Amino acid sequence: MTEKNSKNIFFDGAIIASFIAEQIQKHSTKTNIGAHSIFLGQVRNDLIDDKKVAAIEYTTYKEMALEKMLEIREVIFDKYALTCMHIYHSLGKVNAGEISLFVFASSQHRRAAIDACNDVVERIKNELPVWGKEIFEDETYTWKQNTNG
Amino acid sequence: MTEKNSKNIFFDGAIIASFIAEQIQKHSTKTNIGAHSIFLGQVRNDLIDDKKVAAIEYTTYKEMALEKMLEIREVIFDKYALTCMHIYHSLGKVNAGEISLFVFASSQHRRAAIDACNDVVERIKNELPVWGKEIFEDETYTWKQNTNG
Amino acid sequence: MIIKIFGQLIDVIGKENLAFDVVEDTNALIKKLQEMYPPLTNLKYAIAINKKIIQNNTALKQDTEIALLPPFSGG
Amino acid sequence: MIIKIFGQLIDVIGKENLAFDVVEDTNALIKKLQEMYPPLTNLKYAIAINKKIIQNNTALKQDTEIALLPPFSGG
Repeated sequence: MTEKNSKNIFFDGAIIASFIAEQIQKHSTKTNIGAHSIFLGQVRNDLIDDKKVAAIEYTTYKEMALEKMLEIREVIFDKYALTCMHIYHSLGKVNAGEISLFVFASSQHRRAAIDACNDVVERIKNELPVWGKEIFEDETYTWKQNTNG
Repeated sequence: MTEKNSKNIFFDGAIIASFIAEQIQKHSTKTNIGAHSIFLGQVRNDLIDDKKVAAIEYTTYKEMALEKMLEIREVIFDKYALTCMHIYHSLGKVNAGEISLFVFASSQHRRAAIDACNDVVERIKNELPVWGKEIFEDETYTWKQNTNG
Repeated sequence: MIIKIFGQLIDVIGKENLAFDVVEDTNALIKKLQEMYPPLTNLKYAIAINKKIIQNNTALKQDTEIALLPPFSGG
Repeated sequence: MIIKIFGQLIDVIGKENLAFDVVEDTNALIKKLQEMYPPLTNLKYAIAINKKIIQNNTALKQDTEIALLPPFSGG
């Protein structure tokens, strides 16, 4: 388990655009990269039973999630010719319109970055022990259910 | 042809990270969006016959490219349930490590944004009349050839 | 032993860490939990033992790390 | 008529806008271009008429917008 791989993916609160820009900018020194594929999950203000979602509050089983994330990283790096991959997931409250998931895969040729990014997003949604509590404008809540799309 | 659709996709020089951040930030008011898929093409310093690529200089047949881009937009919006899509391609000189293509697709659920982004990138590479001249460190050049990955 | 509780199961069980007398295996655990918290019978959840989701009945010890995981909804 | 030249074909033809006596159709155009610029024979390129790539022989007029397009390499 390298230092690079054991890093924390969790982010306190929303992921802000300037942080994403910094991450992109950092890669300009890696001149063997030809393609970046980025996925951003944004909190929607869905209507559920006539109530509007104002925010999602995320919690995790952190020790298990970080262990799982290492497993996912290994599978992905074995499967695709990636140069690097960075993943950030919010914990705590993220308001509608804000970003809660940031997946960033880079490779020499585009296919690897695009396919790896897509694959990782599916695995994060299905395999990472994270829960979202959808908080309505009136402060009541419901537990988020992930869909397949 | 709406104003929105007829906009110029071309960008003078490299696409900078802060511009990408601004574009992401703008979407925080569209709270029906749940997913953004972004593709960034970055200029690689490939070795070709022992010479290193220092930059790519892009040219286009602009009138045809913009017309083609409108066609592509129509096909993509018919095919995928997108909220919006933005495309920027550099013209002129872009140094190794800098970004020359920025595709940004957004949708309510992730599948549409991811699939549309991927589809658009392939179409841009195959259908858009743009040419890249790979300029070596010694200022000689070769014409870029697109690969399938 | 302590059972870690997550997501909507916290609403059912009322706490994030549930102290529990040691039981032999996960089948016995599920049975006892359902007796104590009848709504669990109708809820979907997985059991993680030492941070891995188990598919089959698994032996438990005093220091086993046990967690109840409702369906994930991250991202 | 004026033929717009792009990409590596500019290196072959030496200019971006090539003035040309009107010819009847694209087959005649290709033939004449290859006589004037023999390296064209070995190069891959498409012809766009009024901003659309043509697959078949197409009639030309004085004001037809004609362009020679080598393989694209954007992105």
